[in-house]
Amino acid sequence: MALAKLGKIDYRFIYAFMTIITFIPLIYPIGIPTTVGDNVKNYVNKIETYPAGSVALTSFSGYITMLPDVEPIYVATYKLLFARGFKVLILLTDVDAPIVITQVLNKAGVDWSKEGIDFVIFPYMSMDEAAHVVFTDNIRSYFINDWKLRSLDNATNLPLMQEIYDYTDFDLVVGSTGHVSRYNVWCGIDIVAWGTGTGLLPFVGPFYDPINGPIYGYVGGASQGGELEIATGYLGDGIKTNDAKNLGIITLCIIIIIGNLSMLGEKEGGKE
Amino acid sequence: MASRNFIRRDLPLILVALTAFPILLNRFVTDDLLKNYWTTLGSWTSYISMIAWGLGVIYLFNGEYHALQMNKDKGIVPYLMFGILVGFSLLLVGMSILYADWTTMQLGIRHESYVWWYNGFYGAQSQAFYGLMFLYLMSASYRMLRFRNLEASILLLSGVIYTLRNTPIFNLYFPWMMPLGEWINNIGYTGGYNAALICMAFGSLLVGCRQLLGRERTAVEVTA
Amino acid sequence: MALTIQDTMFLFIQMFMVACVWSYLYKTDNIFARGAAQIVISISTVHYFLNNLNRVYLQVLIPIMDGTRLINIIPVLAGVLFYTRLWKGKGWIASYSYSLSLGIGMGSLFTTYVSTNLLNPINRAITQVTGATTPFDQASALLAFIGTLCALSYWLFTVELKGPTRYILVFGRLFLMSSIGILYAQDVVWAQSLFIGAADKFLKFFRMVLLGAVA
Amino acid sequence: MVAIETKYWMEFVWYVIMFGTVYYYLKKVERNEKLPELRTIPATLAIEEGVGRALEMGKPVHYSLGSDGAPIMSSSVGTTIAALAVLKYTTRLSAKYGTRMIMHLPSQGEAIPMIEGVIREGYIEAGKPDAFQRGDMHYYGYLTAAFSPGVYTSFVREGVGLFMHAGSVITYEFPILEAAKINNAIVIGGTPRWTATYIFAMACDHMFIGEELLAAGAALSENKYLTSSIVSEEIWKYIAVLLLVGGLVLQFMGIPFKSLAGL
Repeated sequence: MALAKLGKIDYRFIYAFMTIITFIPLIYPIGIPTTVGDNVKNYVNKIETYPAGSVALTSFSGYITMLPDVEPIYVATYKLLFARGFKVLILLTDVDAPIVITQVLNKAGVDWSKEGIDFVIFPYMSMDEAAHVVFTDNIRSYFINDWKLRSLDNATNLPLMQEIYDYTDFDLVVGSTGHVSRYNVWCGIDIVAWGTGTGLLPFVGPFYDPINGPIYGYVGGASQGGELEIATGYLGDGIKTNDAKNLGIITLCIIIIIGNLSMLGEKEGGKE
Repeated sequence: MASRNFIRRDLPLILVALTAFPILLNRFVTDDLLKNYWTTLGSWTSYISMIAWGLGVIYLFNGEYHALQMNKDKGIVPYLMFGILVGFSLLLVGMSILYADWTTMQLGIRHESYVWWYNGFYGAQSQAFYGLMFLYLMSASYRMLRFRNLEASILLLSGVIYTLRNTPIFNLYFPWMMPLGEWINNIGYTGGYNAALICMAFGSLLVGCRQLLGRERTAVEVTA
Repeated sequence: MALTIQDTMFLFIQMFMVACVWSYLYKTDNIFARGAAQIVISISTVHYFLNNLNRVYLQVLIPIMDGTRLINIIPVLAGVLFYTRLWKGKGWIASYSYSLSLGIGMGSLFTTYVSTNLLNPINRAITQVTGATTPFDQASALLAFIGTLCALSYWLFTVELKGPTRYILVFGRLFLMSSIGILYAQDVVWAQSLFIGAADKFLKFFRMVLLGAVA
Repeated sequence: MVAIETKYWMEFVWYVIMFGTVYYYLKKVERNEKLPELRTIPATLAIEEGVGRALEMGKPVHYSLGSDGAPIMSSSVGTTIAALAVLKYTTRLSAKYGTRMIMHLPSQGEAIPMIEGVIREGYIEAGKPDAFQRGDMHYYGYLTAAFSPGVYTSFVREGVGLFMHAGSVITYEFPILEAAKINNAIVIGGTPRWTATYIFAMACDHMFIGEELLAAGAALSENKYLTSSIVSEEIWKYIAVLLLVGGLVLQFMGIPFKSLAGL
């Protein structure tokens, strides 16, 4: 009978228990070591195969709510892209993105005087699939200017854009969520994928093939941000929260076990 | 009556089909005209949805005002809530105008003061709301993830094993967790997912067929 | 480096907002949580509205006014017609606008779904088997293939599987369940990251303001 | 220059099969020929039960399509239309029983007129056009971060007897399902978006699994033309099975089926 009582725990106890468990490693870091998965290694390797001067389109969702999940990935990726000499196009796909991109690029240590030469940021517009297709087919039929309202044809301010017209000018797409399949279907460009765990991981599986593509590697939120930081060597926020993640999952297992024990108790009680 | 039905019901249905068919044709025929048609419509989607967004604002305030009227007798709380909503909205509008750059006609929504309010109130709170999902998943796992029968057991095992595979510490101390998790992902997940995807495609395409043949009338108003 | 008043306020607001949201967990009907919800709804609606307003002006209206893209008048008209919904008895006029939108949606639906959601999974299911190299992989892939076939039977609406054929459905459902389990697992760790993010914001105030630690 | 794109021939064949079969069965209905019986989708039965219980409890019915659950200009439009058909059915039932129905609008502004149209039609079909109140349509802004707290508040403020959550749902909406459960509501929901199916498995009393929601829209309409199309869809499924099995066998026999079919 005692076991059966386990099934009637007030949810608030579970919430409080979990919150305390999460707080402990945030206050006193334990330092549980981390391993880097193959998908993350492939992500870094693929980016590193391109020569300096290659053009990468980064589809930046930058939803402010998701930042704890993805900010480490964004920062480490931009550091890596700029260190490898990529020319980077930044497509803002979320309403918060214009605000977030500034924070992220600052954290990545970007030289803003190189805007227009090394990187270009497009303005934010709400984009459905059809809009993505238009954008890849002809950038100028979708955007007239960049996010600071400078015309895309202005050679003084945006020299980078003078060589880029459509998807044939991209060498690599760093894409997120469902856009990935879109770029694959319409353009067949090489893709590495980044994004929140839930917005990326369920979609990426079918397209992921480190040898033939179209997705050569991916980093999907959660703990993988920390893995990317280790793989690239740019250590940041991602690695700090790993302890809390480990302890949280152990607690989850304990909660599930308690739930099952209570079911066992109820069955025993039923027999009596 | 007949002409009324035609204008209210049939003409919109025809418009749907007329808009869609050139897009389908564009898939199989390479033609500049068709392509231009598709790319023009593609950029229109963004414009239409941006313009229509104002409706949301109207429904928001209308809905909240209605709720205030319904809950008038419940003391000061409903008034306070409505006040917070209106006050904050005005604050943001005010700031966007105050910090606007009128030479380029850009509203001040990227100004650092605006961003300060945005990040402080919206950023923290929306993250906390999403974070609640984790705690709610805990209570739901406690309630639902049990070895009740074979199906529930499979759900539980796939879920737990893959969760552990995603957790750094388990990968380190139980290296077999990674390949096992991947196996379940490749076999169990893909097996079910493929079937679900195919059927979902069929279901959606069926709705599409009915719509284009003029039989799906859910979206058109006849009587109102 | 000492914190400015502005920074302290910022940290306090973040901490307070997180606390407001968490108060839901203790009691669903409480004034803090409701107030916090009103704030987030207000910001979410108004910020997006301002953003769109500005973008429509810059991207759509200016090209109309300077005559470079007069054709933009059509989407503007379509967008404005949506508002006829608000007038009594004139709501049906909006159906022209959403018919245009539905038409675009239908075009996207057919051109996307047949290729990505229908032919792609078929291709993938076959490739998984033919592309496997080791006997173990081949056996596993074949299992997934059979799983797909069986799972398809769940969505048959005219046939009721009875007798021995029932086991096709039983086997298929196991795959569906396994698939659902994996989806759960992918989300748990993601949701946890956000929870930790919020917890970190909550603690940051105490660490930086009350204990004077450096970020 | 006009040129025919031959590499997509398989897609074209599918188009022909799809439109052909649907048209064929529509004609059959017109000729009053007998069609196979459809099995009942369990969750559809639960809707009436749920509305009844909400009435008993004296609490409203809440309906939501999801925080960005009504895309009409993207490929998910099929789901939107099917979910609207379920909405119309629920509205009709609520109007019939006299239960208040609260609609939580998705963030797509362009879908709002359509949703209101569907709800109005539902009330008119039930013979109570005056029962419609626009104020019971609540809007919460951009995506889930505002949607979830908005729906929570509504649960707390108005109470909840039945919560229907069906449409292009994303996983982030799990907390509102759990909140409805904590507030003792009956929760019914589902989505064809497979990636979000698990949230319903975890928190719902009755759920539409995958395509069931898309079929439910037609099945609930009691319109013979719509139900007949589900029969034609069954044929597509058999063809898909044939393609799967046949493709695999041919591939093993050394015939390059995949490249022939343009897969």
